[in-house]
Amino acid sequence: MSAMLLNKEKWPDFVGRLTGKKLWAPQAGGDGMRFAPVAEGEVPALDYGNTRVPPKQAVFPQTETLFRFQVDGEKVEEPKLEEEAVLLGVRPCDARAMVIVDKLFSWDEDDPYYLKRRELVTLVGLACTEPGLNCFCTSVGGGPASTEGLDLVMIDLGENYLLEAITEKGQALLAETEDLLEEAKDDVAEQKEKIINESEQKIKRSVNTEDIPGGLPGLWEDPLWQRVSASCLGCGTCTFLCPTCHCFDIQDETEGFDSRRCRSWDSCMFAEYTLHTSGHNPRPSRRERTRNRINHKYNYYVDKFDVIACVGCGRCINLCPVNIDIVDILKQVEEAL
Amino acid sequence: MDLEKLRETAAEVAAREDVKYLIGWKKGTYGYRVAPGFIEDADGAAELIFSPLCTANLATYLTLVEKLPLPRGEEPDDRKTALMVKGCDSRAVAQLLVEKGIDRENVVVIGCPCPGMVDPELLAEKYPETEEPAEVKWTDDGFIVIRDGEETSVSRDELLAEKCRLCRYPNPVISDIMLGEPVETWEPAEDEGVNEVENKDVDEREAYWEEQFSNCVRCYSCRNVCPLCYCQDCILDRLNPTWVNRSVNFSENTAFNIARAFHLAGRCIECGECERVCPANIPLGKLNRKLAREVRDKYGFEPGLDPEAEPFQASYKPDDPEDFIL
Amino acid sequence: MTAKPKVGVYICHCGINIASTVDVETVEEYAQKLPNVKVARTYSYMCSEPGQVLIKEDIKEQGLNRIVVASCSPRMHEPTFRKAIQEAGLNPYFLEMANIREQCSWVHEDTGEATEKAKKLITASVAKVRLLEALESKEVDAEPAALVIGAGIAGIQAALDIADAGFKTYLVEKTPSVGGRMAQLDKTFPTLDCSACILTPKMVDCASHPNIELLSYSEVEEVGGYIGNFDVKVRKKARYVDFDKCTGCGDCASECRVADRFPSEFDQGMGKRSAIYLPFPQAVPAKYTIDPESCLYLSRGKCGKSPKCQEVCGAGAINFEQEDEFVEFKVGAIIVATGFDPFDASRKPEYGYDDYPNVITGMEMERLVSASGPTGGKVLISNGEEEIEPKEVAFIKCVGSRDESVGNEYCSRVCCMYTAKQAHLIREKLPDANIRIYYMDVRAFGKGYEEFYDRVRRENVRYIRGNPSEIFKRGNKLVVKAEDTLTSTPLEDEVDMVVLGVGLEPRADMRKMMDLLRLSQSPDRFFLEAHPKLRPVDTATDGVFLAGCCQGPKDIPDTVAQAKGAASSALIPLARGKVTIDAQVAEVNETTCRGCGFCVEICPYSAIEMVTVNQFGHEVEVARVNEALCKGCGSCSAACLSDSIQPKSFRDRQILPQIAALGAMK
Amino acid sequence: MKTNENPYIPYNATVEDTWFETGGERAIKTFKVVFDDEEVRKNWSHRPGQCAMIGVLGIGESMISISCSPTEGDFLRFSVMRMGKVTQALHQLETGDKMTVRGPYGNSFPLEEWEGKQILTIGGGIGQAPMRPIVEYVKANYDNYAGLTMIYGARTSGDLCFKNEFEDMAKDKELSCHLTIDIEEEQWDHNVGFVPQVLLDLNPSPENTIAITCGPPIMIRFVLENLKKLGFEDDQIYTTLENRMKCGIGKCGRCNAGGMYVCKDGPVFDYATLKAIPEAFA
Amino acid sequence: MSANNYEPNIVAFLCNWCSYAGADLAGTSRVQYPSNVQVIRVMCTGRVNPLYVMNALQQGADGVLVSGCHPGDCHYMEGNYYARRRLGMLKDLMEFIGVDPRRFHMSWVSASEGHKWKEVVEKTVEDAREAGPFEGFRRRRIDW
Repeated sequence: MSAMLLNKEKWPDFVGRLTGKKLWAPQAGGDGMRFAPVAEGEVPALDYGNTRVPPKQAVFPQTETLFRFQVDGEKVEEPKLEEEAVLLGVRPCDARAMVIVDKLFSWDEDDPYYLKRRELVTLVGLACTEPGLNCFCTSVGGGPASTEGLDLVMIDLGENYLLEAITEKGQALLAETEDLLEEAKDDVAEQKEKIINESEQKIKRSVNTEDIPGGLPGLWEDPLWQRVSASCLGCGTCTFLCPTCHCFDIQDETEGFDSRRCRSWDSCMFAEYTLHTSGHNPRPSRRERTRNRINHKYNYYVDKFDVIACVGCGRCINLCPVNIDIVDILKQVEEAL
Repeated sequence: MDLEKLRETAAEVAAREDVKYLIGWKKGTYGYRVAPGFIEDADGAAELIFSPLCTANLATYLTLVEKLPLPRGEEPDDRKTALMVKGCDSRAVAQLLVEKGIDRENVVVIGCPCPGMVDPELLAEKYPETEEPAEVKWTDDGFIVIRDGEETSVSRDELLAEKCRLCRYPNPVISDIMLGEPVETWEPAEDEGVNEVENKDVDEREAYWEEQFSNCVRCYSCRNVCPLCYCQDCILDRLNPTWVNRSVNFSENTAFNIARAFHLAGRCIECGECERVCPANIPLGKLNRKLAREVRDKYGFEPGLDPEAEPFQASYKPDDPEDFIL
Repeated sequence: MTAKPKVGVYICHCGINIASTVDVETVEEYAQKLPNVKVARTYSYMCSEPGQVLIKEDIKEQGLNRIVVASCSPRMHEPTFRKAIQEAGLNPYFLEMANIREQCSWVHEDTGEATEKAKKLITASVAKVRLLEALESKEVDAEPAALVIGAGIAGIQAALDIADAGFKTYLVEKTPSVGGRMAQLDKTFPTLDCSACILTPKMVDCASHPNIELLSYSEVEEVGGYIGNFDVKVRKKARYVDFDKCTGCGDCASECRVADRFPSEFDQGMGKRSAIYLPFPQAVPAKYTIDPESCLYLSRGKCGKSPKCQEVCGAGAINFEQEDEFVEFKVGAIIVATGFDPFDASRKPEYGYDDYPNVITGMEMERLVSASGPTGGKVLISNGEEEIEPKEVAFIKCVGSRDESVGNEYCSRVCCMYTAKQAHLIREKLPDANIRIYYMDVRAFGKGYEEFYDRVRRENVRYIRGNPSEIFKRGNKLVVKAEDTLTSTPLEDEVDMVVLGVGLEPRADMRKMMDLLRLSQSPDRFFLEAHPKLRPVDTATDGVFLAGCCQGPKDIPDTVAQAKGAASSALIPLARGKVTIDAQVAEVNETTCRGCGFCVEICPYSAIEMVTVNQFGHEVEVARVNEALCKGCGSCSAACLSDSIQPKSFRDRQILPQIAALGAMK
Repeated sequence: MKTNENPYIPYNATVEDTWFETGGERAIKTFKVVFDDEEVRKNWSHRPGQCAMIGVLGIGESMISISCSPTEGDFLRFSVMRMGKVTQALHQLETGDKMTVRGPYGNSFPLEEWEGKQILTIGGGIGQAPMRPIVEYVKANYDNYAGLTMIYGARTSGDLCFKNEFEDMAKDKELSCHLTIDIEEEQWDHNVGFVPQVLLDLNPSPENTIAITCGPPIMIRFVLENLKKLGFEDDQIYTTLENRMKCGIGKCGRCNAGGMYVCKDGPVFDYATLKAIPEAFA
Repeated sequence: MSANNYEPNIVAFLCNWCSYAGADLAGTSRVQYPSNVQVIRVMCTGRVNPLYVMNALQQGADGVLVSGCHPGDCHYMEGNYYARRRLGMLKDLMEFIGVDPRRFHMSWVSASEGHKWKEVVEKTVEDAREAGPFEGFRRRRIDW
């Protein structure tokens, strides 16, 4: 029971079955901004490009309480993370991103919050049939129907979704909804292949990333960094909306007499990210920060975790207000090599 | 506007010894994107364009450049920055002069009379972006969209950006070099966006902004893109005292947005960049324009017109409105 | 800043003033649990010596380094407690007061509510006090000179005292002569000294005193600076008479083409003067002045063939080309003694002052009974044909005083006695006249006043308790319509003459002085003193003091006493030679300042300037505060977009925690 | 270690003793702290060079070098310079007050590897804090090392940390202690001059020697230069890096110098490694 | 908190010279008024950073009052004029983003207007009471 068909008419029933778990799906009417919890009885539509905020927020919330405490007391209260969640319609690139970020959060010492949320989440993916203008997943080891990180993948076959369980969690989901599904026929594989191929063909942007990780160290002082960062505004759009960016800040916040220690997404593009209290900043300008961002994704991460920390989702390109285009930068890097 | 003339002028300016670089617009990497171009020599000027896609207000780069600590004995590079400005952008320059954010002698302002920009989102919605960079040009009564070699004429009303509909100053108010003749100004449209919010009752307004502000991811692009948000150390980043917590939620996001908008009261020159760059599509322009409207209507003040003006926030009139005072 | 804050909270019972409404024990218990609070105590009177000792001992024994006093308004006792903690070795600015009396126990009856509010106020104070910084007051040199504005008896006395103490004193008088209102008076109550006899020597003294520079016919135009260092600019109005050449002979006045045509200000318009005039014979300086409005030459450009005065002046002192001059000087202290205006009786139309010539004011009566007055001291009225002595004379008191309808709720304090005095003087001059005084109350509180009042009554002056409602004419007589409220008898009293006992009002032009010196008004519109009881001669502006009736109605002894008080207060900075500059001034963080100059535009004291500093090799403009000029108002700070300029003790990081504390206590 | 599975939850500790090492705007205060939980106390182990996240609840945390050697006893020592919000709050702590501690974090000086060698520590200002545990560790194990030389300097004698220990050090025959201040002062009978110069003057032999340095960036730069002059090889030189940190466990991202997380891969680096990190000296 | 026993929490910023003195005078005169208003004393209304109003609402206030000297009476000459302009703008902005206008008031109360202070307090409290507890963008405990 690894490949099943779900008639689109039964999609609401399928969703209805996922009770007892927190359902996340691309926000309806919210301008494709983000994944949001699905309200009771609501049937999420999956016909969207991709959300602007990646689904990483479901496992790595923008702001997350690490613990609560009383300033004058010793009582420290940890969050209880036990609610299971299902993310519906996760794009393959975003699922891959979670796999990539998993490495960081389980490296050396485990990050209990992230890993617990990961454990509790089931990713129901939707293969891309209409990749976006700036998608370049195929250049960084992914693809429109990559299943890496997904528990269950759905492929839009027109009338039906083809459902393939990738993991046991996915398998279990299929089992729970068995009565809504039909066994896929043999020709489905072919159909699927065709759709994926077509989709891959639709991906227009590409860059050869093969030599980049090895080449970046040699380009440390290359003038290209000044060139590509001159127009940078130093905002956090590219990093906050990146599915693999995972940096955070920790702050104590007090409301009344209760306090909490919480972490919030941070961005290496912010000046104060690395600012020492002394006023010294090891990355004093946008040039160093841009260089770090590219190096982190295409060099340091590869060194440490053997994978490029970029999934080619194109969000940073789409949303950069000043057309800083990572594909373009990578091409310039390639040229400079 | 004559592109040849523009590039010629830009080449001359960029080649000047006392000019560090010229900031203009150049074709972006795909679709309708236009990127800021930093032109250091005459040759670079060939990249420059001026089209209905050049919405970006480049004045922000005047204050964005970091003043890195100089090694002992090294002199700062005090060459001028040349800057291409539309009407709205020039008001930012004028306002920066009011606030001493820049020195007049450190900038060369190249004025570009502006017939009005297209709304990039609207454009992309109606005529989807292509991988190859596309072009938009002005015609007498609208625009021509050129994508993949195909030309489509579009009426001005269909695509004109909101900020341009409302624009009162399409011609640069300050410049050293003016490219071309001033455009004929048009009657600014009624600000329906602000009216619409104003006409809601207070609870509806609260709900409306709650939805908007809840989407804010606090990327600070609105602040960073704003030519008039140029504090080296923004109070909203500061932790002692903390005006706005780091955590991202409706409360903090609202505080951030109030503070940002309020700091621009009587300073905002309505270039609309904050709204354009917002990845969450928060209608930030409405906040700014609401305040700008109050400043104009109630206080008779418009920022960014006269570099010698008294700053609105640092002045008063004995007969300022006080009908709200008990 | 660095040591851990150890806060002591001291809750005052203020006898029962606080303790009867606020449950101080509960508050004490509550305060003890607040963060950083080491000690919380209550005491019956915190401001008392034992109360202060309590705090001082705790500071020493418990190592407290921050003090919160929850008691009365900081406007009352902040200095007291600052001093107390300073004596215990603490920086005086490590104090915060929670106002649980004026703004809590006195305004809320409910114990529960008042107690809760006291807790909140204390919580906010504790939140702030922890973050206060040590401040040091600085000293600057004080200019050893004073300015006295107004040369009536108050100004004269103050100037003489300061000058006698050995300090240069500038005495500025608006009119051509010193003397003020007192010079217009005939006799003074209750002793009946001749006013001129006792005043004139002082007038002469102040003109001849080596330390006094008398600037008569002059007005203060600008005042800048601050205590110890005021910059003053005075306009000396053109007299059109050479001050040094004029011998005061008076030939000019008698020869003037419009001689004796104009109402004499000094005689309340009852006498006449020429266009060139000496206000009164004893005027000091005895120098003539041409009134440009009445002078034909000055107002019309022509006076016969040539101005007579110029022709007759042997000294050649007339100078029509003269222009206003400005003198500028520095002083360390300023005394305002600008006096009062008599109430304008026209504002009580029911008394017919504008309609009936025989209805006159008390001030006019002073001139009438004065030997130097328009009638040479004869009390005369006109019956339409000739000047006669009145038979029936009525006085009405409280005209323009204690009268809400004209906006003056206050008592003018002198009318009771001056009407009694004038009744006595009339009795002396017209032994047969029937004199009655309509009154609401008789207030004879001063030394010898009650005795004088008794004497006047014994002199057959009738006191009728009643406030006349109207005066009208019946034939040749004036009818005073009133009710004798003691007998409830309506009266229509036919008299020949009515004297209106007009009260005292603030000067019509006091606004100018308020703007110049940043003074405010009390509800009665007179100048507001810094504290009604304890700082009655001080003002909110350091180094500016009040003397005489500009602060409120006063009789002569009180005026002189206050003038002496103001003089001695003004002498403090002068004698010390130094003044302490407030430590609560604004400060700029030059590393975050973006140099926009908003603060410079805003500062009403021009205390902020832009300076160029080098930051890591870059020349940048930043704001800098002149601490001596800064008053710590903080207007700059609220406009500073980068929060770079902050008033000490009222910084954002000190106020925001207060807000947080109050917000948290929903 | 204690039951605490969650690395973000700090242990409670009590300040057992605290004193100022230096004064002024950027004073340095030392805290001797003991964990409240006996089990934590028992199980805690750190090695010279490691750091800990110390903090005050409600204010935040700062990564601070542990300035004592485990050989000294069941306590921790931190010397903290007053800089920002957290260190200001730490400075307000007095004996008996609580602080929070997480850690230990980072790598450490490979003292076992160095056995049999001459140890040379070169510290400046607050940079002596990570040097002190080495000195203490070697002192406790003199037999295992060929010798111990300590160079320590600051701007003035008042700016030197650990002054109360100098007297005992002078008595220690096995320790070659060289103190220096930048400018001549009365009653100062040690060296006068910058640390790198004192190092040159001392002219230690690179043979079988490990040099460890920590101090202000400018000092480190010249010390490294001079060590090279003296013939030290890159792998004989160690130093520590510091960067802004938040998590301490290699997650939050910000402390990276090139591909290295200072909190995990550092703070101790040998010069050979350091030279390959492009941002190491940024 | 149910609506009927809701007591608004109001933070007031009073200038030292006029309104604070006026509030003191109300005390001296034993004028009675509601206890919901908590005063933070500043030297001048010009000191009141308009963002304090936002901050107070965020930190738990249901209403905010700023009170200073009448125009022309400012102890510092102009501070209240600046405050009037700044806070007028802020009021417009707050209303626009949906903060009930009854939550923010500004008044002129002189040192002699103890009675006016009482009236201002009553009005402020009454308005805040009508507007109900401020939920809007108040900071609150966030769910895990």
